[in-house]
Amino acid sequence: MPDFDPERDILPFDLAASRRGMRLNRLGHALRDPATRARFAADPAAVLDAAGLTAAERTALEGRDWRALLALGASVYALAKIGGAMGVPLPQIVREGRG
Amino acid sequence: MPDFDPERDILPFDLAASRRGMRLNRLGHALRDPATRARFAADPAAVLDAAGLTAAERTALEGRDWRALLALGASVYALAKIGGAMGVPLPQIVREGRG
Amino acid sequence: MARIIGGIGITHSPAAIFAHDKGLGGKPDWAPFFEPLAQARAWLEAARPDLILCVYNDHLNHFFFDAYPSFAIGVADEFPLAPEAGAIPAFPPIPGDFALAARITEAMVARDFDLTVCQELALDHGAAGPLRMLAEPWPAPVVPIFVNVLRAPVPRPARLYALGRALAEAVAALPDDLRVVVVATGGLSHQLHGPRGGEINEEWDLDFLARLPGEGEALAALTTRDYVVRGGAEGAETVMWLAMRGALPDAVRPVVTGYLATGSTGLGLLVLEAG
Amino acid sequence: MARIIGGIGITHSPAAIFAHDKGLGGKPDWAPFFEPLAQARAWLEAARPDLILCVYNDHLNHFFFDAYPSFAIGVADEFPLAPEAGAIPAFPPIPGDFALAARITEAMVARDFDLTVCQELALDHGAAGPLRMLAEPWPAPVVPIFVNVLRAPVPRPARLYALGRALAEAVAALPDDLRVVVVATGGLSHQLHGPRGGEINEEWDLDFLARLPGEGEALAALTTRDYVVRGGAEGAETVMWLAMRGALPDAVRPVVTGYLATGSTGLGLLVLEAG
Ligand SMILES: [Fe+3]
Ligand SMILES: [Fe+3]
Repeated sequence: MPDFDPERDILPFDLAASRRGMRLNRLGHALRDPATRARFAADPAAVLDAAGLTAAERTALEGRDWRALLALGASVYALAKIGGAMGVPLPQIVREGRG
Repeated sequence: MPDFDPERDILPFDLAASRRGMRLNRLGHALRDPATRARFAADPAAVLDAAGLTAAERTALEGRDWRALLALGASVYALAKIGGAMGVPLPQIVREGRG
Repeated sequence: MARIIGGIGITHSPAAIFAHDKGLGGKPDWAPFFEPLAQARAWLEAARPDLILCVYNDHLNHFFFDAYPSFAIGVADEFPLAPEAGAIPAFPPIPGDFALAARITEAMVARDFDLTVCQELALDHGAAGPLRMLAEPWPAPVVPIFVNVLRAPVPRPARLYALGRALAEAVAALPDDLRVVVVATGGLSHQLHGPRGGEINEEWDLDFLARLPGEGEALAALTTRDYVVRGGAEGAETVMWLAMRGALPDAVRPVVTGYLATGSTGLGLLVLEAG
Repeated sequence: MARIIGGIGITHSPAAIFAHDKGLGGKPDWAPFFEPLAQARAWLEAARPDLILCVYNDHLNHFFFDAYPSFAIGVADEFPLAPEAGAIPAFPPIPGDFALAARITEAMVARDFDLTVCQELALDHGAAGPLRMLAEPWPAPVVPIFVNVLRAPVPRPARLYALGRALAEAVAALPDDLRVVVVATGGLSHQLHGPRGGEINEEWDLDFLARLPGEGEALAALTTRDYVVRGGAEGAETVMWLAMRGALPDAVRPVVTGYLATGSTGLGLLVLEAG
């Protein structure tokens, strides 16, 4: 297998991404907690409303557009938790995220 | 002025003290917040109950025994906030703490 | 004098942990990882450690970006498991040792390691998974040492190796005649996002496993970018194994080596015995 | 090329901040501190800084012992004031500069400083007090750099000096032609608890102020215990001034020196100009 090319193959998760993705990553971090996950299961829109997402973030999230979410600054580990709350396991996110 | 003698004059605030004083220091940290201070002003016993203090901590605190509180692991900066909530300014704590 | 008697590098891949937790390790598909794992468990049991240092990373299950440490150390008598999203069942807390962790912290700060000191720390699968794959119940208290491998800038590979060297000095300065094992978790290659998500670099993984015992310093001289290019963005967490190697003396004996490329991760295992 | 044009060491004593906030600085009692402070304000205004690095410590108003960093850096566009207990009125947030702080963080981590990176950080009087004593409104965005001086083990004095050296390199690597001032806060001698609570060591304070310009390395070679013995347990926070001195070139000109022993604290002020 040839090496990964960071510029072509990898969206680096750096401070700029971390700043962009603060709302999405906070949502992911909150969803590690069973109580937040239960609230999300009962009423996903309420949890998303409280997360204060931008329109672009909300659209990408509701469309399960993992590539867009990464570009918006989501950490893949936040996506894993958001996906988990939506019933999408990480391997599926990896597969669908190939674009 | 001669130098301070750490062994005689100073209670070092180290990890052992930090462990001992966790409840008192958490109370001090909470009291930096105006809402907690307001709750304390209205009903100090309720805030102290919620802090889960030991009997020795509670006694020292209600007796404003600053030296005992330091020996119990309180950081002087936690004491400043606890004292502040009780209406005791830091200079008075310093003075009374001389023992 | 306390001393480090050995080190273990081990993946914290959720797939491997899940297989372990569900008792799937006996299936033939999993044998290339779980047979060496059984040897590692036997080695650890025979080693009778008094203390385990666990160098690991969290995956947004405890720390958040409001305050994200480069290095953190758990100084507590007990570490609960992080409330991790997903199907991980409840496990009992992991025992710590406040006094020993405090001494190690003092020695590390005296050596210019700018640790964030955590009197409360919940451990996610990055630490708790490998620990229970290796032994259950815990054979010794654990001092968890967290590393940022998640968001750039991350500590240099050479800094991880130096962390290990300093941990060895810190252990040597402990008052008691303790037997200490260093466990480093993570890797090997995996890339979880982007056009090449799911790819594994088996050649690099096997090269790393073969070279770590004898060429630790050379591997520590690579850049973070080298690790990302070879092992993928998420696989670059493998740098934590350098801390384990750095903590051991120059002369080590590899006693267990295991590797299985499965799912999206190269599952690696390496047990090094000091001396 | 960006460069550090000067440094300021300044007490963050609540008494001094309170006197400033209440407009008591003109009273004769306060003149030995507030007259030099007026000169420092004039110097800072004339210096036209583009960026201020502020090395400070928090006093349990933001960080807690669940996760207490050795060094932390604020990487954000704005820092609110910590909800500090007491009579401190509300002040507007302090402006930051995310992009510059991120570059400095990258340079510092590459130099093996294990920073905790804070995308959210509330500043208490340790940073916010001196900053508003020196200028209001803020003449430039601030990058706050937190130091643990509160609970042992704390970073060695030599580590603080090295932090300053590394900050100078980090600034030199910034892309733009920026004028940068380093502010270090805290001290001088004070002891807030125990049988000698309230004592000040004026001789040591004046010695420190006199020697910092030309003998920074010698002062950095002292131990933490030396600082505690001379300046008191809380006064040992003065080590943060070593980071300011370390950030400046060998050749500096002291342009303002102020000192007033009052209340329970030796209030110190020192402005050093590079070159
Ligand atoms: Fe991982
Ligand atoms: Fe202070």
